[in-house]
Amino acid sequence: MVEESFTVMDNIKLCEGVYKMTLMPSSGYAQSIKCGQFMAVEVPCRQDSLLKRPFAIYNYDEEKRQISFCYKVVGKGTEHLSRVEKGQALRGAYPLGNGFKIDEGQKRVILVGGGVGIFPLYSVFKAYPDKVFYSVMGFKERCDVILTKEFEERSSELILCTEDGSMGEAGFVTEALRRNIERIMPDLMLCCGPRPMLKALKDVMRNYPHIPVQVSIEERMACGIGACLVCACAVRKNGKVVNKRVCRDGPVFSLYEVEL
Amino acid sequence: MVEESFTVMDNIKLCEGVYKMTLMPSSGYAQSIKCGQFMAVEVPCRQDSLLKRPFAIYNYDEEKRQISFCYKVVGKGTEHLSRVEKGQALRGAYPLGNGFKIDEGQKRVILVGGGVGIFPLYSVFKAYPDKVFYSVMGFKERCDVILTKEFEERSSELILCTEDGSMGEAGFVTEALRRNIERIMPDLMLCCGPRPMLKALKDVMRNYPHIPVQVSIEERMACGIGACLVCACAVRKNGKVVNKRVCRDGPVFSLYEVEL
Amino acid sequence: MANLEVTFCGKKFKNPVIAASGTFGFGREYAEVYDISALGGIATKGITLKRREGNSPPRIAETYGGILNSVGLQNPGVREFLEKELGFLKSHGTVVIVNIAGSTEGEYCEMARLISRSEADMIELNISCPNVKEGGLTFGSRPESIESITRLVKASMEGDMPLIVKLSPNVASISEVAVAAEEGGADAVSLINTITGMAVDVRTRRPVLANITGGLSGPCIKPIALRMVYEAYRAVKIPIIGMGGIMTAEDAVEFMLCGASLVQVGTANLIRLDACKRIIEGLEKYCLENGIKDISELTGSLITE
Amino acid sequence: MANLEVTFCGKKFKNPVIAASGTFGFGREYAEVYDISALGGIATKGITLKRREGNSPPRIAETYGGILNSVGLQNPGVREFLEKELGFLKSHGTVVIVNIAGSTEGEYCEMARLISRSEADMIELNISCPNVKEGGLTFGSRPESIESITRLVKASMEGDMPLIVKLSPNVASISEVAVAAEEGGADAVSLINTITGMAVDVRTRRPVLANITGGLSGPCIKPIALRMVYEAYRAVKIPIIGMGGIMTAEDAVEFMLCGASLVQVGTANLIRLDACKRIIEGLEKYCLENGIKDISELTGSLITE
Ligand SMILES: Cc1cc2nc3c(=O)[nH]c(=O)nc-3n(C[C@H](O)[C@H](O)[C@H](O)COP(=O)(O)OP(=O)(O)OC[C@H]3O[C@@H](n4cnc5c(N)ncnc54)[C@H](O)[C@@H]3O)c2cc1C
Ligand SMILES: Cc1cc2nc3c(=O)[nH]c(=O)nc-3n(C[C@H](O)[C@H](O)[C@H](O)COP(=O)(O)OP(=O)(O)OC[C@H]3O[C@@H](n4cnc5c(N)ncnc54)[C@H](O)[C@@H]3O)c2cc1C
Ligand SMILES: Cc1cc2nc3c(=O)[nH]c(=O)nc-3n(C[C@H](O)[C@H](O)[C@H](O)COP(=O)(O)O)c2cc1C
Ligand SMILES: Cc1cc2nc3c(=O)[nH]c(=O)nc-3n(C[C@H](O)[C@H](O)[C@H](O)COP(=O)(O)O)c2cc1C
Ligand code: FES
Ligand code: FES
Repeated sequence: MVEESFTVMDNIKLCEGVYKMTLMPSSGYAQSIKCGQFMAVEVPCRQDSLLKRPFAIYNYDEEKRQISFCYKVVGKGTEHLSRVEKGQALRGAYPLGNGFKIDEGQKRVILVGGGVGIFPLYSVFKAYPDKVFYSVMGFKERCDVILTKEFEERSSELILCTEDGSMGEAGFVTEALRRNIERIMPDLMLCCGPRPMLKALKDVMRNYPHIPVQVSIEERMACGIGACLVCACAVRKNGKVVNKRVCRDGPVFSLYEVEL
Repeated sequence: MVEESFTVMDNIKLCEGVYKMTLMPSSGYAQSIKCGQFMAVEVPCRQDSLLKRPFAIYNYDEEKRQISFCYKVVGKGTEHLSRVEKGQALRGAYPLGNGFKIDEGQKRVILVGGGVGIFPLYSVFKAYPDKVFYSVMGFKERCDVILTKEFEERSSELILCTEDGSMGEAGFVTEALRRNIERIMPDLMLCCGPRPMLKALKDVMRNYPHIPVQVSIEERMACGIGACLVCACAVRKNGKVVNKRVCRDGPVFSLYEVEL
Repeated sequence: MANLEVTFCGKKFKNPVIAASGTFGFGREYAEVYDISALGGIATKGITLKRREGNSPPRIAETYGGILNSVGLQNPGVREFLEKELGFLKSHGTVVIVNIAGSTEGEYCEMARLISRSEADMIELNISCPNVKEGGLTFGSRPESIESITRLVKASMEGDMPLIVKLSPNVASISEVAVAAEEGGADAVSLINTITGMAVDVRTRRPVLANITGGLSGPCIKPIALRMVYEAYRAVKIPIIGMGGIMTAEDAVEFMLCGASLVQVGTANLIRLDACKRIIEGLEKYCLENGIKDISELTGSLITE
Repeated sequence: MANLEVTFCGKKFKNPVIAASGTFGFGREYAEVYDISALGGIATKGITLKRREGNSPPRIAETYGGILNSVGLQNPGVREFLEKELGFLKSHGTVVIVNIAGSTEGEYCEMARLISRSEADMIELNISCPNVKEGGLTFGSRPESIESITRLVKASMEGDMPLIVKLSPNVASISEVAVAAEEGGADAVSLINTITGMAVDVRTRRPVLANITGGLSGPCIKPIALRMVYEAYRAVKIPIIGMGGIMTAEDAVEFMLCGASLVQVGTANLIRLDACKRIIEGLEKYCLENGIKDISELTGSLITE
């Protein structure tokens, strides 16, 4: 867990409003990163965006010592980031959070991602090269569809869907999941997406209580390291609801524990 | 008096810590500018520098529609400006203030400038091509000396001095003036420099009460147009002291009126 | 097109945007920059009974996201204002609000009487000034003195000119002082005035302002101002003019959602000369994009479950 | 080298920089980022008698030059703190200040007694919490209640642990409340706590925070905090801990010039994890460059003619 300056190696557009940024830590020192962890990036020239923005670590190239994340422009901070140029310096803290964890016995792993929720999932391929992956990716419409090639290459099957049916199967990703889960019957599900999707997912998974589901949760953050208690997420444990820190106790929780 | 966006045509270093910036109004529309007027420039990327910074208009090229000012880096805002690059956009308001005024009968005009105080003086050459100018310029040391060629070309005599004697005459500009004024005996004096210099000047001029002296005053500003009353300068008129607005009633006042 | 017009204390404002007191002079300078008849209203620089020269410079300091000013009510006095400035202001067909400040109750009342006889539209009572009788404590810091000064001023006004009381944020409870103004007979309240602050120059080890302290304004105070408008709205029935750090149309909408019927724009004018005009244009756009037919719908419509 | 050590209420601080309550947890997380024994002191997250889960998210909003938080005192309760966290904190050889909050006088006193028996160094009384007895008005808004709570807490403490009263800025007169704390027997005051504020999302037309209002902190409040420290310094004889928007060593110096003997750094930790460390290094540099032999020389040395 360090905070340091990075050099922007690349900041490319993946599709309208979605970018991929690649950074190199200026210390040259490499941190060990677990899949599903995130980094927090300072917004340059920030009058009303003092806080760092959290982004899932999309890829980490240990050899080149380059770390990348993908992001969607949704507000002031991401807007600023999208205008950052190659060669600029950015501060950031990494690696943060707990990450996904796949046990020895879990061989068949299904990844379920909605929209920008697919980003944290990509890092598991590299971290667990021996597993068999199935990817279910959902987007609003054709023009939002991204990174399918990257996921396809590393999955034994990719199910793509768009809400308006303009590409892949038509409808919500959770419905595509419902149609395919019996057939795939994974040992573990890893998932990330907006709250409504997670709620629908809970409903779909009601019939498969034996399949563990790990979800990566989003909440607004300040420190990013677990000290300020700003990023609360209500988690039910042994019947009691307690507030956990998304940045430290998460961002990955069991779907069955988090109060959505 | 307009506020608009400008394109930075140039931002060159004149000497250590002193720069000249050339701007082109993006409207293409040309304002008529009087010598000694100033402009107010917004500081880009400004969290703690919301207000525009006032700078004397150094030169105005009507044909090219380019306006330039020279500035010394003394704080946050000027530091930022010094890092602005060619092609960037900057907002600014201009032309502001009253400016210097030379009457018909005033033929021999002496310009007295201390340090960055020389900048507002340069614009009078162009505005009054028929006058005979004498320039007295003072700097701290050799490495601060700037724009002497520009002033020399347009003056029938240039007296240069540095406080440490490393170039030109040794000592304060006001002392050089004292030694030369009898000989030159100008019809009018235009002057700009730090407060202590203006005080010394008042002392030198005590013996020549018939020579009118116009001084360009500096004060911290907000609106720059005369509405907020932030830039007060105490001026004595008919025995009464009233607060005048440097940005509108000035920046040029009679030396004998301003309370220093 | 959306209706931006707001009727407030019986006066018609073309739109909810008023140039705030002290940042717009008497309109003359801004009139050279753009057509100020576009404004909903103009609040004048604070007027006192007698001419005042104000404080010594430096009168301005910059802070993170704001400015501190210590102008100290430099103004020509109420009589010269009425004679030489009011006519110009009125000629633009925008609502003219005369901001007044006194150091005794008598001063306030005399000014209010003179102005109530003029063609000005409204009076805004600046009660953030030190009260000489109470040993320098401002009129605006205690509910009892707010109620009493409001009542006295209201009583000394002739005709039916509305009286706005401008609240100081330097209080323990803004709802308490808003209620005090209402009980004193104010037709409306405006808030917030500047927050007392200070800046220090570590190089010289001196305060930046000659006056040591000054009034903080600008975007940095917006969260405080919004909260106070929200609280005041739930405490009083009279309408509210909201201000404090409004830079954009969105900021203005935020104040209206929290309960403001009108807004004032101060510091923004100093940063961008055409700020008010841009905010008005932005409000038009906001209404269009959000299907708002009448901008007054926004007032108090914050959703809090 | 300059002497950065400060003796404050009989306690030795290596340097005047304390990590402010609520932004540094119990030190564990920052200890993974840098060696926190470099700090002058650490003020813990606000502790309550019983465990608290705090408010619903979102608990944070960004504003111009600041942040609003509504964490709502999430903490494990005083007993678990003393058992599981205090030891770790104490192991770093830095002064440990336990920040406590209660909703009744009894709660405050019980906590103070328990802590005064522990190896903690000081107690910081957070009186910005709503007082259930007074119907939600905070303990910190009225001088009388500040004096009484200070006296009661002081009386319930065993041994000679110093008591710091942390003042709320949401008051009409900071000198009045500082004097009240002094008269109640406080050994020191710290100021300022956060200023109540609010942020609105114009898109959803809702408050950004689930709790509607929150506490404003960060560089935007520095001018207000500096002014309050300056006023408090002239009103009381007990020493002062200054805070509010300190981001750099220069900011810390400004607070000391205005009268603070020590400073706390809050929001800056969230923005740059090593903020406190950098500020300490910056203070060393400032002293060197300005020929200051003992940093305490700075306290109250503002030149005002
Ligand atoms: C652990 C974690 C990992 C994330 N990974 C990614 C990622 O890989 N790619 C990606 O595009 N986004 C990711 N996000 C979301 C991302 O952090 C936000 O979109 C970003 O911070 C918004 O910044 P902004 O300044 O553009 O938005 P703002 O202008 O601050 O706000 C715009 C909107 O974004 C929402 N928002 C703001 N901050 C957050 C936040 N921290 N979490 C969720 N929503 C927020 C607000 O509710 C608001 O509606 C992640 C969030 C978390 C907590
Ligand atoms: C009418 C007028 C014309 C000017 N012309 C020129 C010019 O041609 N070239 C030039 O280099 N400078 C000129 N100045 C001064 C220039 O405006 C300031 O140096 C500049 O605003 C400082 O900005 P900053 O952000 O770098 O300084 P800050 O960080 O704001 O302050 C640094 C120091 O500069 C001083 N300062 C700040 N603002 C002003 C101000 N408005 N006037 C005087 N001192 C100030 C402060 O007292 C402080 O000590 C002029 C000022 C005026 C009023
Ligand atoms: C330079 C300046 C002068 C001001 N003078 C007055 C005044 O004379 N009377 C008054 O009631 N308010 C005065 N104010 C306060 C503003 O009207 C307004 O209440 C405050 O600045 C908050 O709004 P803002 O953040 O939009 O500026 C002044 C503000 C500034 C910046
Ligand atoms: C996230 C957060 C949590 C806080 N929690 C507490 C707290 O529990 N007790 C307390 O007395 N102050 C608390 N504060 C206030 C700070 O200690 C400090 O007084 C305030 O933030 C001003 O300083 P700053 O601008 O440096 O942050 C908190 C502040 C923040 C930002
Ligand atoms: S962001 Fe500070 S605890 Fe999670
Ligand atoms: S800067 Fe506003 S009146 Fe001069």
